[in-house]
Amino acid sequence: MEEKNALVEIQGLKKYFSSAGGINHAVDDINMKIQRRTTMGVVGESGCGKSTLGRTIIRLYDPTEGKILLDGEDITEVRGRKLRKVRERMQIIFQDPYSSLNPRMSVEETIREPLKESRRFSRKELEEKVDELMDQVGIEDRLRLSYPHEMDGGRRQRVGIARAIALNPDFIMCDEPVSALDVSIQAQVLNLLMRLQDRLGLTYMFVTHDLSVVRHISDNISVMYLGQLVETAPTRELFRNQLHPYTKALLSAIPSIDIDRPMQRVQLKGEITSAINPKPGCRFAPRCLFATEACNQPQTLTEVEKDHFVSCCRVNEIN
Amino acid sequence: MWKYVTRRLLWMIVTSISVAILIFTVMYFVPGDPAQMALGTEATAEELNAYREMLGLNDSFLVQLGKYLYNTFIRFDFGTSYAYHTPVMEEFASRLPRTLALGWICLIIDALIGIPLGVTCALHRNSIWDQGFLVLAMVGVSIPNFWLALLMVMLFTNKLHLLPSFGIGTWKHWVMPIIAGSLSGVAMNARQTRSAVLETIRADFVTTAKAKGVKAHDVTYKHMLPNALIPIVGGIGQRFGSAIAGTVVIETVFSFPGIGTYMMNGITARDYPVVRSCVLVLALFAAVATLLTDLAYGFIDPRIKAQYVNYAAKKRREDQA
Amino acid sequence: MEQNENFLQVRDLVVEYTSGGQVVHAVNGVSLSLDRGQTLGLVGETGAGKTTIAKAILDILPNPPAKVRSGEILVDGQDILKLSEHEKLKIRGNKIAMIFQDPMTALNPVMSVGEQITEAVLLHNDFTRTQAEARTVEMLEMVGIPGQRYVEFPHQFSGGMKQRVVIAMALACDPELLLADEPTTALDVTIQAQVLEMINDLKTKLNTSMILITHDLGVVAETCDNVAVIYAGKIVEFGTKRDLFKAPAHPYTLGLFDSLPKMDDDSKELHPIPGLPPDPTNLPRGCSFHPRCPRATEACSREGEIPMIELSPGHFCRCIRTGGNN
Amino acid sequence: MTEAKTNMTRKKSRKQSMFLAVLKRILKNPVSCIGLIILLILILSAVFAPLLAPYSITEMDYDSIYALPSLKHPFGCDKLGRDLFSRCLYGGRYSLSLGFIAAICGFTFGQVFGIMVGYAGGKVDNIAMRICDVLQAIPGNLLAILISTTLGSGFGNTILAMTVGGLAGSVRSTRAMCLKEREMEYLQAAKSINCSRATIMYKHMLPNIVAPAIVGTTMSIGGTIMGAAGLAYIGLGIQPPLPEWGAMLSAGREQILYYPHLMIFPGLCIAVTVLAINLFGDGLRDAIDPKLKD
Repeated sequence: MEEKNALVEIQGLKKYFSSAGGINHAVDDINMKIQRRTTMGVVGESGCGKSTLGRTIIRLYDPTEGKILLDGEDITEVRGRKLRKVRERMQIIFQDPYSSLNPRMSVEETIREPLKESRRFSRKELEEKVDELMDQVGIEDRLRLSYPHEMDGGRRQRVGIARAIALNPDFIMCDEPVSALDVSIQAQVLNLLMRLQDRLGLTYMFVTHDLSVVRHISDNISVMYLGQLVETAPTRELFRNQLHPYTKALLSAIPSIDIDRPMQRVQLKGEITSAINPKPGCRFAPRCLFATEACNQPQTLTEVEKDHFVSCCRVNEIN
Repeated sequence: MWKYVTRRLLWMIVTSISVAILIFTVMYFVPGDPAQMALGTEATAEELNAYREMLGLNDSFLVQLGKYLYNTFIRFDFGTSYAYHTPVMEEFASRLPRTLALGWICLIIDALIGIPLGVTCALHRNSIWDQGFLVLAMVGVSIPNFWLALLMVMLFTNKLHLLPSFGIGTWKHWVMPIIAGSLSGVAMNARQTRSAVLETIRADFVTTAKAKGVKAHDVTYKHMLPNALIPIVGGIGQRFGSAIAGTVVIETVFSFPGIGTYMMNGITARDYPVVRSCVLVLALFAAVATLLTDLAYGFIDPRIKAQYVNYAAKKRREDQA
Repeated sequence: MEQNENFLQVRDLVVEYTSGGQVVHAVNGVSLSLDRGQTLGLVGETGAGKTTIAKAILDILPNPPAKVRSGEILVDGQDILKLSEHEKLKIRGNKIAMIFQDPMTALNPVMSVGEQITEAVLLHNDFTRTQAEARTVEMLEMVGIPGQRYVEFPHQFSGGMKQRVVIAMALACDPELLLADEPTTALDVTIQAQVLEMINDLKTKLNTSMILITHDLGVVAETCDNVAVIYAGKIVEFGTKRDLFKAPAHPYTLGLFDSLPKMDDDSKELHPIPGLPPDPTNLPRGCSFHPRCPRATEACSREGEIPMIELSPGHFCRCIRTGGNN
Repeated sequence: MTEAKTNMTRKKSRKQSMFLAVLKRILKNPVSCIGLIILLILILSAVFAPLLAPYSITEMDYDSIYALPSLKHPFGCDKLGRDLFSRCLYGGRYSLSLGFIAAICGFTFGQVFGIMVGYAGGKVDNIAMRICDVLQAIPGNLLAILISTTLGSGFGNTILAMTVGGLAGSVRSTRAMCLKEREMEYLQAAKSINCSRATIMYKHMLPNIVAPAIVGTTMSIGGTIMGAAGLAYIGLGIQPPLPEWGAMLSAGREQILYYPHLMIFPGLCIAVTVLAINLFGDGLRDAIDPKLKD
């Protein structure tokens, strides 16, 4: 399996922003491989940089440092026509179905736009493609000329999905696509995303804070904390055996609907701090129950078990 | 906080110098010859030239500009009027206080009458009073102040013989200029206050206050109004500049001996030093007013105050990044 | 102590909004009861009328456009809707307090957090200012905020901290009933866990009753005694937590459970409820859920109220297709 | 083909219906409706002034010098015996066209540059804002006075003076709206599907910020007309013998004691025009953005 080239690979990726309080290390030295036709779930709390990571990978943001490889080809620095090609292959679905659609554009216009911008289709083909896409994501034809404010969140999100798959991308970065939706609608959209993955051979990076969703949809999961990767493993493995103290706390915090088996909760001290001008060393240490002197040294992501990477110097002592 | 104020003051100096350069350049291209205006059409070419030489008008543009800036900002000397042959500073000493007094009184009246009216309208929104007053306020905004001034002159001076129509001296001289100068401001303040208060009526924190059991009256004055005040203060600050400039027209109507009439006389007489100084001084006071409103923001809204405190630090970091 | 039973009773509450000339049927005949010290979970999707019920209990619905058409809200046998404004003010924040969903907007941005709590304390107690401030500091520390942060403003707090302030404010006057409207929805999971645990602890300590409004079944499972599932302004199922989670009966409740990705189940396909919640200005005839219901028959769309059926003692369901043997 | 055609008509009717919805909401509001009607009457009477005016504006009738309003001369006559009503009708041509042209210039400039500056951000934004600071340091009407002094009086110069006076403000407010809009994710989405900068700025952003700008511009027309009349009044704008309201008012003030009608009617024209525009603008704002109203 590992021999195969990953579709997306990032090496030492960094993205810094300057903000009111200082330099925000939103994404700090992240390595990741995403295999073709799989879903990489990225979880973490708000402000941990997961969304920035995704947007940097698809080149919406310019990375500060590091490399992004698409199919083995370095796309970190591509510009102009090459960048246009890259963007056709890497797409995004946004969290907020309200702000991610232009309120002045109808469903049809929104879906047609990427096709039009690619300048590959004739007028007639455009119409056919729009029909096909609407059918694919399950939007009724009567809504063709509707505007976003006339539709519910679920339908809007479907329009966003149609826009993303319009140009047959290989990779889609899903930025919390279901967290703004009600449970019943959320399930509809999740089913749609999984069906499209099978049918079109898509590769997803699925960013979310909802662990039950990520478990449902992902093959592999990466856990982020304040701009850094703390643990990454195949989904089953991660849910069976968490090694990083933050992952443990995060998973145990999910309220369970099983009323007979209440979770043994790992309480955390304090709140998430910020990634502005961070000190070297483990960023989780101030909240960690197991923190010692050694945690003030920079941590590295190491393979503890097969395919299971953890960034914690005390991993063997804790577990 | 003080760092922020200092920065703003420094920036104000830079702006003033830029404004001075702008005004000087614009005035430099004004058609008409001050010498001709001063000496009349009878003067010979030599006389004119000598006069120009005396005023320094024969120097190149840059030299003139340099001298002007040096005199204005280093020696605080606004020059001597071509027409009256008196130092501009001297005239300012008597005229400036009048114009500023007029401007400030108008502004205070705007706030004192406009804000309570606006709050009342918002609280009784969509009642007959509210709707009627809204239209009335619109009428108030739409009447040109110079016309209103003339109408008042017609009524109070010519018909009722109550108030003098020009000059200065007693309090009676102030009544009409103040009314003419503040009517539109009152109307605008009232309208803006109304919509600002309406905006906060639906705010979540107002619901919180109600859920706490706060009385309706206190909800309005302790929770809604302080928040609504933020855009209102901004509006007042924005209008200060135009209020001061608006006095130019009103002063002209009432022959009110302030900066406005001085400037208008200067324009007709091609009296460059007078016009330049008047515009500069008015601009300066507008800038001070803007600074004051920005600081008032900080007092009302702790979030903005926090920005001011962080301002210097943030700037520094931005420069590094 | 003799009034231990049915501390709060809501009977046939009907609330309507008028919006753009149309009548929005937000709450359509809701009846509830709650004992002292108990927690009731109100579960439903966006727009089901959960928040409207809570605001109606405090009588702080914006009027207009909202209006309580009919119904009674009895607290200790006293109908809140019939009280004078003055008497209502004494109940709000004192006997009944509310925690709002969005801590970011629920606090007055230009008032220090301490001042906002002190305001509530002073309103409902015969305290001097010093005493009230002391009480505020005590409350802040109870929710885990250092007392010296009294003078700080909301923007200086993180989301979780703000929610703690809101909770401190709600609990400041020892309310007998706490209405918690999605108190943790805006928070991260680890913070949610902290806040929920805190609410639970405080509630037990102060013997407060609580109505917890949420769309998250997990939160309900962890905190509530009884659960009411609400759909299109009506309660469709009511029972103890065990009833609801172990033997859900109403097709809508079943649909909600099927929509959830399970933590211990790897099946690929979820089973969402088809369709969308109904338009509250134009509710379907008969059972409001029938257009989306897999079990619906013609009888479901017939005119008339669907009655609540008691399936087992205390477990009610509003469905004519769900018999006692289902 | 036919299907495409019906689609096209459907689309057209939808765009139209959005416009109609706004219009409907304006007409529903009696106050703004009155404003619209008055404004239409004023515009029509200015356009058809040659047909409506009972006298020529230069025709001097020596028997009617300073004539008071009468059936023959509804607004009376001025010191040269010219019919004031006819002159007021023609005056509308100057004031209205001046107001609208200045507003459109300001609007266009403000939108184009405001969006550019707002979207570009960074250094461009910084420099542009500093320039605006300097321009805005001189209050708008003062700047207009200065420019009029320099350029001299006349129709074109007055337009220029009034436009320049408001430019900085309009660029700044467009920029502010851009900054707010820039947070919206649909712009990122547009970037991700390879829209060019120009497309993003003018196809995506512009339609979403243009509505409040249209309202603002409409509201500014009244102020511009008033400001231009003020310029004419102090002798810097459009000059007599052209029948501009402000200039007529200024000429009328000399005889305020005995012939107040010379100053009342032109002033009334200004006030009514400005009022009509403001009422309409107010209704337009409520119609375009209903949530602003209560």
